[in-house]
Amino acid sequence: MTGMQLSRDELLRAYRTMRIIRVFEDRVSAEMASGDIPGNTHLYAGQEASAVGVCFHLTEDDKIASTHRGHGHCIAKGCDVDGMMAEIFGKDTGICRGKGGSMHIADLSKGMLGANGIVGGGPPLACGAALTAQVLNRDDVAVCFSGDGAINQGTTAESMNLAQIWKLPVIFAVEDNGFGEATAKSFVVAGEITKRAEALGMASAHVDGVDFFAVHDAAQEAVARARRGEGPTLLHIETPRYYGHFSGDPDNYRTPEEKSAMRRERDCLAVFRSRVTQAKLLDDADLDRVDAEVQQLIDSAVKAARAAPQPGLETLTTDVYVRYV
Amino acid sequence: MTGMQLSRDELLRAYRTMRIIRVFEDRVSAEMASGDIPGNTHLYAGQEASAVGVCFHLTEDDKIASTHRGHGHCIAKGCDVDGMMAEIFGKDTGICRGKGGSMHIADLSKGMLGANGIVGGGPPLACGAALTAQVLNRDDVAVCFSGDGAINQGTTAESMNLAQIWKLPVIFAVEDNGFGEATAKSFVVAGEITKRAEALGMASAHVDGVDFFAVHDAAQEAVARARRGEGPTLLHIETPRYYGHFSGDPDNYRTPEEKSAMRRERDCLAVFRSRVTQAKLLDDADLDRVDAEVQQLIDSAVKAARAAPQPGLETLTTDVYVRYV
Amino acid sequence: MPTKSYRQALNEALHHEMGRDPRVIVLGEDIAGGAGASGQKDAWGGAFGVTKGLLGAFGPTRVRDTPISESAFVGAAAGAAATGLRPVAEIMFVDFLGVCFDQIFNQAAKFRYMFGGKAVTPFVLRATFGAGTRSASQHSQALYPIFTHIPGLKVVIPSTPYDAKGLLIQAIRDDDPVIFLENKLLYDTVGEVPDGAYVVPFGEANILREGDDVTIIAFGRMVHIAMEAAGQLAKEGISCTVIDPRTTSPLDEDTILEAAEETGRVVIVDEANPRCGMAADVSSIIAEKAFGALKAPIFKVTAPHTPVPYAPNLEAAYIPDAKRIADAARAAFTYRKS
Amino acid sequence: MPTKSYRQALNEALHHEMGRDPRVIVLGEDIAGGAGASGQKDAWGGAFGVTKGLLGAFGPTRVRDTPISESAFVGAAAGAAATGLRPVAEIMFVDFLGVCFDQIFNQAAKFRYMFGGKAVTPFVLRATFGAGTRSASQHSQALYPIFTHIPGLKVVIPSTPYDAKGLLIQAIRDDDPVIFLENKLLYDTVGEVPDGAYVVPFGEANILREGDDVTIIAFGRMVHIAMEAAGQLAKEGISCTVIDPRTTSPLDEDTILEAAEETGRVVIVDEANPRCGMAADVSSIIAEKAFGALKAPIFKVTAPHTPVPYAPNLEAAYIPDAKRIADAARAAFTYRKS
Ligand SMILES: Cc1ncc(C[n+]2csc(CCOP(=O)(O)OP(=O)(O)O)c2C)c(N)n1
Ligand SMILES: Cc1ncc(C[n+]2csc(CCOP(=O)(O)OP(=O)(O)O)c2C)c(N)n1
Ligand SMILES: [Mg+2]
Ligand SMILES: [Mg+2]
Repeated sequence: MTGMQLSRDELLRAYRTMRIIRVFEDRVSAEMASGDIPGNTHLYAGQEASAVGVCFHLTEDDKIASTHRGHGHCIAKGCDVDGMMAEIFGKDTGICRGKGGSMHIADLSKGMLGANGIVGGGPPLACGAALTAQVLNRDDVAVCFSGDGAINQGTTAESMNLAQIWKLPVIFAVEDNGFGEATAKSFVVAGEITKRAEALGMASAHVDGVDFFAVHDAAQEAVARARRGEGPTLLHIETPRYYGHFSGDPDNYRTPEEKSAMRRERDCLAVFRSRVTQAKLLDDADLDRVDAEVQQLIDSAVKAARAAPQPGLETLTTDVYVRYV
Repeated sequence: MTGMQLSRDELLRAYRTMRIIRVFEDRVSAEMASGDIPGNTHLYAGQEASAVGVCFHLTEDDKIASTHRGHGHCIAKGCDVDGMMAEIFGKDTGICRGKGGSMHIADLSKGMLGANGIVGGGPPLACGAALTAQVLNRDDVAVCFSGDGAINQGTTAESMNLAQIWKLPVIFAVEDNGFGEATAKSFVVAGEITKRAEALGMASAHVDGVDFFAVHDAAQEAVARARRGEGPTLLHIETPRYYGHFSGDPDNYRTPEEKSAMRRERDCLAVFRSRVTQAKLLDDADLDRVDAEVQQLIDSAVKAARAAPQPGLETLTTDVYVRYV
Repeated sequence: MPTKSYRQALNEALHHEMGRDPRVIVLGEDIAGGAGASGQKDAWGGAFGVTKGLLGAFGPTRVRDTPISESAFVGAAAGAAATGLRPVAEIMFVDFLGVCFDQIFNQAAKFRYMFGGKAVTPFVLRATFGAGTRSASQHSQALYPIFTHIPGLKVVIPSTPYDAKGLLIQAIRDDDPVIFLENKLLYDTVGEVPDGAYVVPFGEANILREGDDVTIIAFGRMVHIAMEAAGQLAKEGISCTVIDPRTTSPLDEDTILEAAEETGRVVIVDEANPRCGMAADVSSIIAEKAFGALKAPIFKVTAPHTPVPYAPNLEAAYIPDAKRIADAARAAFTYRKS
Repeated sequence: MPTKSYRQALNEALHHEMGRDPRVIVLGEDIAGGAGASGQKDAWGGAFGVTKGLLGAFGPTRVRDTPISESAFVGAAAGAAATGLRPVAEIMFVDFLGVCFDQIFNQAAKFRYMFGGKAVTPFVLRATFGAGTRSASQHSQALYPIFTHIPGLKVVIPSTPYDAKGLLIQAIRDDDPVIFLENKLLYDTVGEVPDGAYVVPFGEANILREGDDVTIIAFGRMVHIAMEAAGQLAKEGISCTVIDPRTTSPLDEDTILEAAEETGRVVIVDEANPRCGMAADVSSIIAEKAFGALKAPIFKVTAPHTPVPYAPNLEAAYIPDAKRIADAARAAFTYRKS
């Protein structure tokens, strides 16, 4: 079933999840600017259709590995938004009890294997999750989200070959936002990304990451292929990156015109809204209701995070091992 | 000028170098079996046309990076055979004063950057040598020899991309002997090797490594391309591997029939001989004379290595730094 | 008790645990060997023969020859461990850690902490280490100080066939990431090894010999060289305690400190390089926690601060030997504070 | 003398050396920034702004933004160093060593030894290290004990703007591979820095303060925390020597041993993890070579054996502070052998 044939509930769920990500990120950006959040963070705003379009096909048993820009993947995979916000605030109620922060949000019980501070850290891990499914003869799949910059990390190439020869049920979702930090993709990535899969005989697809339905459909096929035991797929998903690389990045290597055009012309939420309202699958009131709900959800997450206690100092040295001495 | 148009002297030089490698390796194998050489070694016998066909186009200013199976590359690049043999015997007269052994033979003055005990260790180093040429505006090139197994090491993929985006004057000579240790290439390498270059927009060629002339011609083009500043090339060179993976390997994962057919049908020295004698470029007597000379050369190298002193114990702690305290 | 080699002891441990728990898998380069080729299957059983027979017993789904992609397969082992398997990955030589270290120390080792205690990563990485095989600088290092430095890893260095089996079974059953290091020169050594399964717990040192004068602490193969030295010293009337910590992380500080306090004189023997090495580590613990009992400097006997050389005579000089250990013990024994 | 930030001091060193020697190049991710994009060039000048302005001054052939391929570009720097350039590679966070360690420790560090003394590899690897920026486990480690362990590497940890400039110039002129580590929290600290070029030699410790009671040895940013503690202690009548070794390899053993002998009481402060760490290393050298003069246990003040946590309160507790140092110094000062 292609995206445009989804049920009303499914469409609302997809929109809602994208909306949560957008509002979450915009809010984290604002809190960060006002100094209420420690450290810094990499925001996913603009890329929502990718995480949601892919994760739409996954159950809690399926696994994803993520990146430094992981909030969107976490939300799309079902991580608790309150716990995520508290984690980013460094609180004891955080999803990782404040020990991980933005770059290490994880919830294994939801199949979320962790954001990752190491570019290229995820691909081997996703292969491992897929290997578990294969060895235990389950039909779970694993998705490895990574950026266009990560395509040049050796681990990515190794993992793609491994997945292909072992026919692992893994999907390499390469989110191409045109940049690795402040460097344009064109400056550092030789050739076409899908060709790197083709060279291995791996299935691949190139999709517009602003279009939820395009991502949905391509991911559907990839996930089905993996579940059938037919091996990995690479999805090359082109998206905008709304903010700078990290929260404090002046982002002056893009012209203001380029940035405003991007936000104007490449907004997956706006595109979704116009597609579903034009096709009369949902109406504006439906979507506005979601927007309002989501706003509340994030407000309350921030409020709770702010009020939550810091982790106890005794936790500094716990959780290093299951059992040490 | 293609290989078959080489001068008599050039043909004799090519044959002689291949012959030296073959006799060197057969002799190391024998000495190893009789226990006179410490450790163990990876023999290049069968692959001679690759090293010689590629290095034929290189001067002393050009650089090569090599592998654990490096004797052939060293000889083809002009390393002193006596020094190499003494090195393998662990002697003070060795090319690395006995400190490196078979896996670390190097002679930077000949542009030989070292055999390498790490699979995939060489590609970044070759890029570095090519970078030196590019920055200093010289027309040197660098060749990275590596095996079919090494193609799956992340460093190889990273280096190929780096070479391509920087248009480095480097040639990736992938010597495909069908095996990485005891595992067949087909079991671990997804897709076609040249396609991994094509995916990056890199020039490539697939050649029969038993045919010196085929290697010569493909390498000529690759080296010329690099010298013209037009960037890297991948050469996929198919060769047999006469011995087991290392000197003590029982090599029982190949059938006796397969091995004897390989030696019978895929001998670059025999192929060279028949090509040049049939074309009346050289006659058997010319080649027999080379054979005899080479035999003497190796005999005397072994004799000298055997007679040479061990390194002085004081050298254990020298050469760690140029200057430490 | 039956007598077996260190190699066989390890092989038995793998057979036991794979038989016992279907979640245990092994993966690495040529851990079977012969895949895709015309001749014999399971041709190698690992470069050192430790995994021989597993392919036949447990099949290719659980016994996996890998491409030469250490980051990918070691990382896959970490990812599989976090999702329900109990993988045992092999990197042939610990020297290869440099191509896959991130997956070990930033991923597997830190999951549990970063994720607030919610991850369990029963990941075992086996590797060989050590000089003495004329394999030169990139195939002879010890490197366990690097793993020991990293919080989240456990590090095991068995010195006998008995310990090898019991510690490997413990490693596989352990819920934390374990780096399991085998000295190549020990594979053919023999000792008593029960046929059945048993565990040797982590963090419990083995006291091989008790004496009154000098405490010698040694790791891995050095334990045997230390015992040799202790034997010589006994003839001279110097009686030594010899301790094998067996695991460097966790480290059995209590046993070490107690022995150090009893003799007041300590020698630490380690085949790794000296700077920030195991000998330094243990010395510093004693100098901080057992200082009051010390009667002599804490002597370290280690490899020099050099790469491992190839030439047999240089390599022999590189590795600590019984003479150097005995000399250090004598110096400790005869030292009088002026 | 003009006052400058640590960042600016480093930037000046790079400008000097690139101006002086055309073989010096710099490479790394976003060391300029903005490549291929529509906006400003040299947009970042490195993630921490240290390489700002080099692109404009020396052009893209010598100032190279790289792909996210640390093995390839760090290894290329090693290969370029062995063939005639003097590259300065940057890895943004030392935590990333795990994806390129082989090229550092098995290649660059060992060329000279393996090749019998015939290679010269003037390779500098700059990286940031250290906790305190709320960047969590994979962006806050110290890890210099790992580099210090490796023969063939030199390891530099400047604590002041003056040292930063002089040591970086020395690193670039040095003919051996140098790991040059910059604590992120020091970039904005200021101090006197001459405008011209000068070198601070390797292996020469800096004595920041001399005292009679306790010797404190500290590395990197910990030097400042140690000075803070020493200031407090002075008020209590405990007078401390504070030593900054500046380079951990080579290490100025003479200065350290002399100071340890003078006071007989030693505290070593290090922000790295404790096991096989710098504090252990220095402690063990003192316990072996200055034992006769010791009047108290050698105390180590280090991070705990845990990854670096994210939450600000936990991270603050992770990093050694003046209180812990002062407590250790007091314990050393008041210790009496029973
Ligand atoms: C191994 C490693 N190298 C470098 C970095 C620093 N870094 C963090 S994000 C990033 C850019 C990643 O680009 P891309 O993969 O395209 O992801 P994006 O940020 O665009 O989502 C870099 C270089 C890192 N975290 N890990
Ligand atoms: C990083 C690393 N992994 C594994 C090894 C062990 N090893 C040595 S040679 C070899 C096979 C290499 O195969 P290939 O690249 O095809 O070269 P060949 O031996 O066939 O010449 C392996 C796995 C190594 N030396 N380095
Ligand atoms: Mg990107
Ligand atoms: Mg091969």
